[in-house]
Amino acid sequence: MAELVPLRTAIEQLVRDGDVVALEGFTHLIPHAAGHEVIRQRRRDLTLVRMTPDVVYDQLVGMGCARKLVFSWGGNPGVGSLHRVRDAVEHDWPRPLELEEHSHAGMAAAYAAGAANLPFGVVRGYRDTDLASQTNVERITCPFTGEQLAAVPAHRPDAGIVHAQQADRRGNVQLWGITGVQKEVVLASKRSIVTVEEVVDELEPRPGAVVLPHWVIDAVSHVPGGAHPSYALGYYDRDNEFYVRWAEISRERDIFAQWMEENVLRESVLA
Amino acid sequence: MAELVPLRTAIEQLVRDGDVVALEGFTHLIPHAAGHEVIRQRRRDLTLVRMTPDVVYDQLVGMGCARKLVFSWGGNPGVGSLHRVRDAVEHDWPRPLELEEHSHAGMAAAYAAGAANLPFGVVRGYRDTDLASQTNVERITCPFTGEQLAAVPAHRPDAGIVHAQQADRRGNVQLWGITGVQKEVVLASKRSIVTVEEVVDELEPRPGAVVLPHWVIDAVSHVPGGAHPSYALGYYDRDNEFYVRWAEISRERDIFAQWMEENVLRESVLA
Amino acid sequence: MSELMAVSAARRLQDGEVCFVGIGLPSLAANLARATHAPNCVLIYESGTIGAKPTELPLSIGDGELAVTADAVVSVPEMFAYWLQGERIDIGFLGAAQIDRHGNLNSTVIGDYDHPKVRLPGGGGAPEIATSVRDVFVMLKQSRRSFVERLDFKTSVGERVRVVVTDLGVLEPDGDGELRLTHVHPGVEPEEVRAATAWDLSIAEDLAVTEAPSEAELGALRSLRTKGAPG
Amino acid sequence: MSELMAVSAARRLQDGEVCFVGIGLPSLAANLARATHAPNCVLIYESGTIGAKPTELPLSIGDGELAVTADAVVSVPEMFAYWLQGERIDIGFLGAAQIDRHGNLNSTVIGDYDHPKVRLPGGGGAPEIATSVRDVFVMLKQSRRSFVERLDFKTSVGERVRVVVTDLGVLEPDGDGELRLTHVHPGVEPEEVRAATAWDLSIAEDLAVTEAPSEAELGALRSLRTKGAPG
Repeated sequence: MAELVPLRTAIEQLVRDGDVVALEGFTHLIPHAAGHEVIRQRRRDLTLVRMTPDVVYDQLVGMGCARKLVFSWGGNPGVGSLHRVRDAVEHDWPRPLELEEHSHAGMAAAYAAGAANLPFGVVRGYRDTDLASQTNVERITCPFTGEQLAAVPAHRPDAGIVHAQQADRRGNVQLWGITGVQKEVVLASKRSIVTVEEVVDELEPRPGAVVLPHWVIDAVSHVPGGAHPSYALGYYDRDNEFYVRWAEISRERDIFAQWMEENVLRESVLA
Repeated sequence: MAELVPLRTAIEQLVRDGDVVALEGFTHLIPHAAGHEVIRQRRRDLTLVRMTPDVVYDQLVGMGCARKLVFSWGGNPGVGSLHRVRDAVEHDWPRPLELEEHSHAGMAAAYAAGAANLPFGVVRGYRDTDLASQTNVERITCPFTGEQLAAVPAHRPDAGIVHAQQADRRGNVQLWGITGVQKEVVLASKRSIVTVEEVVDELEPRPGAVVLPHWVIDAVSHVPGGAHPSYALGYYDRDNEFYVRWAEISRERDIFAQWMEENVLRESVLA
Repeated sequence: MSELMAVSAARRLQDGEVCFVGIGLPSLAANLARATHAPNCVLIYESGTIGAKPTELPLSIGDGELAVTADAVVSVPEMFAYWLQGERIDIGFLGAAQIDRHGNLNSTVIGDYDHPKVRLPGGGGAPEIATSVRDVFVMLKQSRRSFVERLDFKTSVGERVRVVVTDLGVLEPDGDGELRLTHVHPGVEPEEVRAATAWDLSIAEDLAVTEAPSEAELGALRSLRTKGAPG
Repeated sequence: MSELMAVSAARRLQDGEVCFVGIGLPSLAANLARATHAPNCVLIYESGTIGAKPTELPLSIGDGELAVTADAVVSVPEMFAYWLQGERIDIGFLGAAQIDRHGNLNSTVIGDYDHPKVRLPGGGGAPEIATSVRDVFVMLKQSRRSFVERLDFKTSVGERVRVVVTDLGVLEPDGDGELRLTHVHPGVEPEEVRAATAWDLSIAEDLAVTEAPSEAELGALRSLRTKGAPG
């Protein structure tokens, strides 16, 4: 049953040290503000799950929140590498980062299986690649045709966090544009948080929108700008400059640490 | 690549004797007119697939078009039995009808698997019931947890037929209201036909709508009223009177045959 | 008597519960609860409508009004995978042609499966509703033909059946999961209910009499029914 | 040279083909085709947009304009299950850090997987694009570091690779599935291409020279690029 609570409260109550946490957003509506709150609350030993980890995951990893990353494509979209993730993988700084790497198809099927309360998803994939031997998949045989397929274990995060455009006062949520895997993440997770641009009296149905009823969400937090610097269709465009700048900020450990101190750790919680 | 063709042409070219055919519509937007055209063209030995076979399947079975029915709930919704289906099952009239019976969950998973080009779908179902031993499912073991689940073979109909509200002139289709399994049927089928209420210049995006691009459809036919007596949201409501009357029409073989002669076989093809 | 069945079932719904409803009595009961003590009950119809708020009782789960008034409409595969199998539903309503003492149900055939005396509509959503919702409510009229010693076919299992509302009274499982009579409707004798049951029906020590419908319930029921509800 | 790469790839798209495109060169090539000889090409971005018609080249597949101009937007699980795995896509574009003579690609690591010299972004959609689309188009710059004898990691298989467009020329598989040089770009010598390839590159007997971009292509390219395209 969704309660409208400040973001600080939502993260305090629903994200715990050692949790498996998915902050999702397929290159759109990325819950940056929620990630920053996780950093401010100094969560540790998280297993971070995401199809497309980008800047906010680079920040979480660089600040030492994570012990493991489960993903399918990690980069700064249109710019290049995630320097903090690379530093963790290549040089164990600030701590070693274990990787569990999938294809997009495998990650998507794992979320869908989690949402459907199944222990695994099935894809015709991972075939003849080196990925199969490095990751957590198993062969499964079709009992009707004998075909060999890949089974991926379902994602069932302890906490799932997404950003949406709107909630109503009861906590029903609507998001639109590129809706990615957000429905699946909320339904697959044991606990869920949605940050929203706006709280409205009534959700007006929109083409292509995903509506999540309040009774499948644990907390809704009103955080205008909560996806910045990523997109929130209808509210703001991507801050492309920032993505380019991030390459410079994140390259050196000192500059990164100072930037985080000034821009994330000291930031007052507005919502 | 969808072509806009008369319904007669679409059925002539795309539905063949012996085919596995799904005319779907989950109690809404049921493609009655297309079913009547199949009857007029005297197709034989069809395997008919549908979650909720109702009046139009009663007609197809009673006219001897089908040798097998794959389904999960067969009845006249809100009224009672399908007398023609019962006569075929209980007394082999006009010919024996083989049944392959599933649960709704199994049928839905089978269509989704077909759309996803997988040979089977997985459900936590059919457990401890007598259905499991009568139908076509197999146990499958989760390679991660050891849990036993049910595998259902994918539906891959030879022909899938649905009704929608609108198409544009290129054959892109939009349907809304209760959209059921229609997307899955079109994507799972080798050949597909969509009948539509209206052909418009431009599809206007609508909340909750399903859009099927023209390049996944083989034929679009303009058949106003093509779902009558079922619902077509935005165009007409269900003809409840007819559903009640059908119980009377269908109870006796003679009355049924006469009604079909007068109302279906002699009907000129308008579209 | 179907009025009293609807009232008895409706009273057992808590406000805010998420209910998977079919057409007929379950839809009547759930909408009655919404119109009286449980305005925040969430109605889900298996056709894909989540949070439907019909002003008239639908004759079919395909009624467009269910979609138009819903909080969200999802595809049928999603409904069964994410919402039902996902165990997000509190209450599921089932009917049947036969029930046994453990709440197992038959809605498939009377007689032998391959050569049935009566071919019934089949399970539909019932097999998975019975194992995926928190509590199953069963509603059916009571007779020796329907309350049987042995089912002709087991369509769904009874392990989550919490209450069986009939035209004579209410049955609930005891500690061993065997249904026993816990309420009789006004004017019904326990022996009458036993006579309408093919197994040796136990009667609860604290057997109660169903409270007659209140003015509010009757008023709500009437306004729901006059809009074209079946049976 | 990336202009010529985009032009070479765009020319190989037939009107009406359904293309799975990523950001950067593939998006440039597919939109160039749409703007010139193949106006009915269908652009699908893996973020879920089907039939996107961007007026400006997006910097990210998350760009809202892709959703706003699309014929349909679907969820990411549906995109990968029904549309990609469903084998509805004609052409898929891939890039990589390394390619071998059979068109197998590496976009995962340079060096050992557990102790990599360079940790690359990873496969993303590539492993299944490579086995689900009809024809794979690869676009990458050619050097001995990228055109290798042996991949450090096999991210995707080459069996459906039909063409590799580089900054020096075009490679296509011969009858045995080994890539050979079929085109050089204007001013490029075959030996230059061989020198930029770590394996012993075969050269087609009918080696051709890429036709220089036409006025129409250059115009379309410029109008696409001036709107903010990368690289």
